[in-house]
Amino acid sequence: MTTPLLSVSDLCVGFGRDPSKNEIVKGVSFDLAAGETLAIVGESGSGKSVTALSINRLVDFGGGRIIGGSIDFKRRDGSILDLAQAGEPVLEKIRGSEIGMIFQEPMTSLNPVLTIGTQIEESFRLHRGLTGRQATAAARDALDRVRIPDAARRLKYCPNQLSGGMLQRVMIATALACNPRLLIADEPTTALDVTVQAQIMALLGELKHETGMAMIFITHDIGLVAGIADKIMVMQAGEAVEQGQLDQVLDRPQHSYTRHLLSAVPHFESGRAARADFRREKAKPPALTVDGLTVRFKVSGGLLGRSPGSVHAVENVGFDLMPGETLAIVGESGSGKSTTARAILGLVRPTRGRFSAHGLTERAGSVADATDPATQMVFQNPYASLNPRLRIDSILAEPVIAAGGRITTETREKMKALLKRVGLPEDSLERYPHQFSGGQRQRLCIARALMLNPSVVVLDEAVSALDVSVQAKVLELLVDLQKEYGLAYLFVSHDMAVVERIAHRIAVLYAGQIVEIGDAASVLSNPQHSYTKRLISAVPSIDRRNQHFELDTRQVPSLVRPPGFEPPEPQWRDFGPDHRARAEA
Amino acid sequence: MSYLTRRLLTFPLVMLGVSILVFVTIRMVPGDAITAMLGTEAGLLTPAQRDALAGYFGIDQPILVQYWRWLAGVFQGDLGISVTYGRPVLGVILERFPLTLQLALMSMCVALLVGLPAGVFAATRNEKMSDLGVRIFAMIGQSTPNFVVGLLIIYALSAGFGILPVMGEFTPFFEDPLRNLGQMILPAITLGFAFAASVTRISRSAMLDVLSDDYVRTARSKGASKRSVIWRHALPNALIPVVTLSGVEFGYLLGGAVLVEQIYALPGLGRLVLDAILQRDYALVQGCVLFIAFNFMVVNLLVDLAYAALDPRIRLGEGG
Amino acid sequence: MGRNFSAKQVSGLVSGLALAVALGAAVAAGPASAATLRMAWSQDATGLDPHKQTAFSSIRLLELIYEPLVRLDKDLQIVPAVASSWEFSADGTQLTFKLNPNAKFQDGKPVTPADVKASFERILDEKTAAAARANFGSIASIETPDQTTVTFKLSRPDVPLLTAMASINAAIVPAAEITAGSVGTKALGSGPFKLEKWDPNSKEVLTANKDWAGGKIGVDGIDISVLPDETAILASLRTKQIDFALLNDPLVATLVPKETNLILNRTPVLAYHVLQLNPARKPMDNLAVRQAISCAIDRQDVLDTASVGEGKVTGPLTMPGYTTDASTLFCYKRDVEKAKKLMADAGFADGFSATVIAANGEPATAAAEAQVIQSQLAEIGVKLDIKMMELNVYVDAWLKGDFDMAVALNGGRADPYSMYNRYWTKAGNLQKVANYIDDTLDSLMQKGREETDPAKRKAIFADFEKHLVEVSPWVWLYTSYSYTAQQKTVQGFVPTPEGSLFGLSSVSIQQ
Amino acid sequence: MSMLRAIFSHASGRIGGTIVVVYIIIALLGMFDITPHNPLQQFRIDRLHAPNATYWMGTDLFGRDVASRLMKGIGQSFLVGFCAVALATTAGTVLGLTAAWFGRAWDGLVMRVMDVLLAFPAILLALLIIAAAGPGTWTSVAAIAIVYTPIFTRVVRGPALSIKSREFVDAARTFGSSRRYILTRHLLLNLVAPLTVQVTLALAWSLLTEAGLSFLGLGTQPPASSLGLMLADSRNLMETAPWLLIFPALAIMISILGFNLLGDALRDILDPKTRSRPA
Repeated sequence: MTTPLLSVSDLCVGFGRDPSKNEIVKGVSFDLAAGETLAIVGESGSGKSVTALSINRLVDFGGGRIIGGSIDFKRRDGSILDLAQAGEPVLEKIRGSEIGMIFQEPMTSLNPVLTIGTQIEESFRLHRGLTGRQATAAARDALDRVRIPDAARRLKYCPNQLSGGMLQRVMIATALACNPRLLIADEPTTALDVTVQAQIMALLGELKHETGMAMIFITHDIGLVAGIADKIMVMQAGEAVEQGQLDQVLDRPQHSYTRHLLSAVPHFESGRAARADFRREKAKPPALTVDGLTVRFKVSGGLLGRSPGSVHAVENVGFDLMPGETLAIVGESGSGKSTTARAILGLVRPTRGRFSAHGLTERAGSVADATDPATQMVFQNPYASLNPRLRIDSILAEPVIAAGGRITTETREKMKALLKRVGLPEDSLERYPHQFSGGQRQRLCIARALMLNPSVVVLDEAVSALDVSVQAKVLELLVDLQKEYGLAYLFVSHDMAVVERIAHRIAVLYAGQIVEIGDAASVLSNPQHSYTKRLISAVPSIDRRNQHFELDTRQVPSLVRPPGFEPPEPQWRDFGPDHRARAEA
Repeated sequence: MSYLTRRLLTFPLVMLGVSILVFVTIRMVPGDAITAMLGTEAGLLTPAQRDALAGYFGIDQPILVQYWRWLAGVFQGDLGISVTYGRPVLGVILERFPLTLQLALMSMCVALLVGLPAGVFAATRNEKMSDLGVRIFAMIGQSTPNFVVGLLIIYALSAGFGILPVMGEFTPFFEDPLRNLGQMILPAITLGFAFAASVTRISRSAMLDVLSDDYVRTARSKGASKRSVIWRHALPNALIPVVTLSGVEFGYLLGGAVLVEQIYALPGLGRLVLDAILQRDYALVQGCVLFIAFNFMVVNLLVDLAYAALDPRIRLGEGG
Repeated sequence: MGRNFSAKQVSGLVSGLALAVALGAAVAAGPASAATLRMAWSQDATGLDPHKQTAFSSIRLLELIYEPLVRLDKDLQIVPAVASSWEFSADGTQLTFKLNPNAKFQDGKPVTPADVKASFERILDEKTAAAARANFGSIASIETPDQTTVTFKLSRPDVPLLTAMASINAAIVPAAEITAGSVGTKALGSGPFKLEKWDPNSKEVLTANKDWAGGKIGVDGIDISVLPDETAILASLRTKQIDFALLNDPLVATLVPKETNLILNRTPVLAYHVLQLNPARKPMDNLAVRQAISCAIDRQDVLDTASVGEGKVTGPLTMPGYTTDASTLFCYKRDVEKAKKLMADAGFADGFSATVIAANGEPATAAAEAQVIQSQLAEIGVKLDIKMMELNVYVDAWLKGDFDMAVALNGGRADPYSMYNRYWTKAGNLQKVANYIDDTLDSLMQKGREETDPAKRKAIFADFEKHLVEVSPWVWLYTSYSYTAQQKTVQGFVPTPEGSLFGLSSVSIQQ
Repeated sequence: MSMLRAIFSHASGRIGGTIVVVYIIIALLGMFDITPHNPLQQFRIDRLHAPNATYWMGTDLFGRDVASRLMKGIGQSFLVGFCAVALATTAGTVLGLTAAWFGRAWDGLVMRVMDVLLAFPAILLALLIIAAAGPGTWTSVAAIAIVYTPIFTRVVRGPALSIKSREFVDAARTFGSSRRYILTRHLLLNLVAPLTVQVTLALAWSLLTEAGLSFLGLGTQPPASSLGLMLADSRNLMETAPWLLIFPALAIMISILGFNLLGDALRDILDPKTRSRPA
């Protein structure tokens, strides 16, 4: 076996003034042959990103120091160089030309004030000495290579004019401009929608074959690597707990943590893992019925010009929700799922739509005008949904005060009970939000939502900002609470694996309209509408190994309609007792 | 460009507000043009003489009539006649404005030439002693009242070196550059020094923010050198808050630096307005304040446009 | 590491640049043309109409451009100006002037009796609102019998009329200018200098009036620049940027003698520093209280502290020929015991509180005087609260008599009557500011007005002064100096007690 | 208090903090007349003495001890500064918050009025107010407060708009919390960071403005002393008695330096906490 392209042995990296006291990466070793792809899997805080950043020494700029071990890299001319000891001038030659890198947040990883063209040309200028028209031509070819349509025009665009998926393609084009021998991809698709993620993975797969480059792919989603990686390394708390060939690690995991990642963490099993613990009795009144919900935002046409129309964010959505039942609303960004949730909660003023909770309070406009305690909401970002300046006891007390109640010892007892119920210590009452982890904070939000014993809880992407294993525990908690209090959940999410774990019924939303709705197991195992099929096929899963994703670069359709536009009446086709899909033209 | 049209709409509203504010406050100040001209001798005037003078100064009409007549004039670009100069107000202002304009421009150059490099230098050496040193040096500039700096400079130069900036009359740059610079360089440094301190602080904190952004990390991953990261990627983004600050500060300077003009005996806009107030030359005070407010609004608008030019996110509307 | 601007380089660059250019300034600031006198003052004229302007700074400019019929010399004797001779009729009701035949206006036209008649009619016309009108009440009619004589018919004998005519407020302007109404805008007089350019609060350019009737002028012209800050004026003198300067603040003036190449001219002036009490306000209506205040104030100490001793303690009459030995006046030697007794008699044993107003920087020593008086009066229980006001706010309050006490610098006149008739006569225009009158004062003023014999006049006004200080409506403090500073190369400047700059007409610059 | 420990661990915070604390002690001593000599007493025989054993910083034109007057002056300047900034902060916060919360009409009106006040040349506005209302400590406070209110309104309105769109405010809305509750507990509490930084900077500016006003004769009334007034009075005595200019100038410079350094430290301490967490 020829010497490996990259051989890392006993790498130690520390941060802060005294790095040895604050070690993040504790003695990691691995090899990478030319053209081979290594996936590094681990949760946040496991040191996987720091390991990646230390290979091309970008960690030095982030306040980190390599305090031990070596990184032997075979350069294009065959010489071996220990990157850990290399000086800055040499590193500047290697970065970009021999080691490329792409990052997690495409929206912020490109310089907002420079055009796409200039930023790509920079790589050519730095390493190939191309300038002027030659550089522009090279940049255009780089964009063609990542399948971006009409590349010439896009060169003059600024980053804020492109979508997340498109920007990530530009990042890839920039990184691969000088055909580096190694590409480091640090969670490149985490911030993207599942269908867009599928396209990026497909693109990376194809480029790997075309250029024969080696790749280090960092992710927290073990399902994602099945399609692309040759070898896997699992990291936990700064150490590489397991390492080996793809099939060997996935089928015969040795380390307990790897087994935990494979089993406990939700993986999409196309409907086989759907919940079956609920029977819908038609008799009881639904906890929540929504009928003809429409939300439109007028687009301002400038001072004099007539307005070009309005954005039809949500178009004639209707469903009902039984007590104790979970309805999941699934869709990608821009599908209107959050707007629907917010409209139900009265945070957004709907244009049309009738709501009722418990079949009693029949109201046009918004169901939960602010004072209805029956419907509560849990938000996506645990860090932003708790006021950083208030103590936990005043945070929990807020709903009671808002509903006109007073804080008595009885309410404090309730708070303590709820905290215990969601698995938090009683003394949390005196602490501040920044003293809790993401998962703990989301439990606090759930406790806050339950203070007024609601019947319906709307969860808007409630777990997507959490770490994988924490996600599993919170879902378990939600299910237990549902059974104990008979809560009805409206669960909004884009993550099919999570939806499969918690939903009884699923509604798929596309461009503001429900395209398919029905029992979870049948929708997932036997999707009818073309979009649902595309959505399910794009979900990565462990058992689909080295699968070839087909590429399509379709964009999310624009939702702007001319004024006075009314969509045609939907015709539905039924596929079973509780499963119907919109007829397609 | 609805943003621009909305801004232009507010222009007349604010100018109207300023005109009412100046019209009322100047008349609330005791003493009028008559006491200003005659001082205690005004006591010798007989009622008939006083009314004649009030007519001459145009302060005998009820306040609303005076305001309406003045406002009508303003719309035709006639800001009224200055009593102390015996000439149209606009002419007097335009004679004194070149000095204030040049002083403002020179101070801004001093500020940017000193402040920007110092700020960038401090940001790249963050938290080391030299960073604190530069910041304290900059802060001293901002901590001393500019008239004290002016006094000290004049005293030091005249007593120590026996030389002095040219004082009193203003010679425009194109007529006699050496004499003009001799008169303007020291006041510009006096004003520019404090201005430089705030530019240093703003550019330092802006650079620190920008250097921690993702796209700087991307640039490094492409193999860009430390210097090109700073000049090609970081600075264009860090310039945005600096442009805003210097724009607003420049707007203030166009109002004339009353104290520095007093000390260096520069016949600028600041002293013009101050003397007009002391001599209760109502038309001149109103004209000057309107002119200064107009400049301030125009400069702010230019700053917003520069903001949009520098940052495509603003120009093309929010987000992709 | 790339080369960046280090802080040391940056500051080095800036100071180097400043020094180089400033040096350049010194070169550029060399004398322009040899014979032009470069002058500076801190307060600029506020207008060009000689009949309307009364401000001290305006008079200084206008007395170089216009000329009255007669003028006062350095001993305040009346000397010829436009008129070459003059005489009162026997009964004192007629005043005749003979005009200087070759007196010409600056546009070459001769000065005729018609111009004199038109000028005085303009002053007497109420529409002109000429402040000096009050001094010419006694003029009944003006006749111009021939090309060189003007006769004023008076309603009653009025000796001070002649001194009043020596003021620039009685300047002779061309009749044509009066009819054209351009007296205030175009400065056309018969004085030694012509006004070429005036940029208010910034610069004046004067050129010598070649065919001036008063004789040869030593310089080609005068460039006056307005430097509001007097330390800047001193600095300009020191660096030879200007040849001549007018100074107000004694603190700055006393620095001039320290410079080898500078001369300081110090001339006592008629204007008097005074603490005006307001007899219309309790408890100042009580004579004993006013006298107590007068005795409690140490006038010499106020002079030494506020004006660093630059001046002389005087009684109300400050003009030569009428001044008396101040120590003979009531309580001019401080007597705190007597003051306390007077306060007790008036029933104010434990004192009272009052406010004193003063104008900011006008005079420059106002704030200092107020603070010294405050600490002196505190010794007899009078608690003073000082209110410093912007000049015009002060003048407005002063004219309305809206104050308990006021620190003031009031103008002096060559003649006692025209100096005080406005305050201490029953028909005085400023009675509502003085707020005190009694028959003795009024009758002495009228007698002094009509008395033509100088010796008798002096006796009358001496009694007037003695009585005024006794009833003490005001506490007269001291008179200070008017200062002008000049380079050694400037010769022939003669200052006058009125602080006039007319002496510049005979000044010359030695190369 | 954790805040104090944070300030004194920060490089510029240490220097700035000590300076401000020392000044506050001096100001308090000055206010309660614990000074080497009576600041108002005129020892006229000792007029214009250079700094010596009895008079540490020399005497002024009236023989008053400059050191005592400086302590009293710092008290006076700080009093004017604190009151003006407190007034401007309250007014600015109320206007900024309500403008951000109610938006449209009220927001438009408030911001236009603020534009008018900002467009008006600051020192002239203060001059007109003081000339009209008569000089004195409280008119100076009012004048400086009016000049700074627009700046505070903008400093509050910006962040208030961004906090208003944060999720914990949405959460509060879904409970139906009252408007007053949301404005005070959610918006106001989170504005503490930008406000504290702005307050320290405004204190520095107010000292400069007070000095400017005194230079024009419109600030504190004699015989009381403020840093600005002592500077202004020393102008013409600069050559004969330089100590009259040097000590007040140093006092102003160091105090403003202290405030600026403290402001910088507070910005570093308060802002990163909200900025670094992935909002």
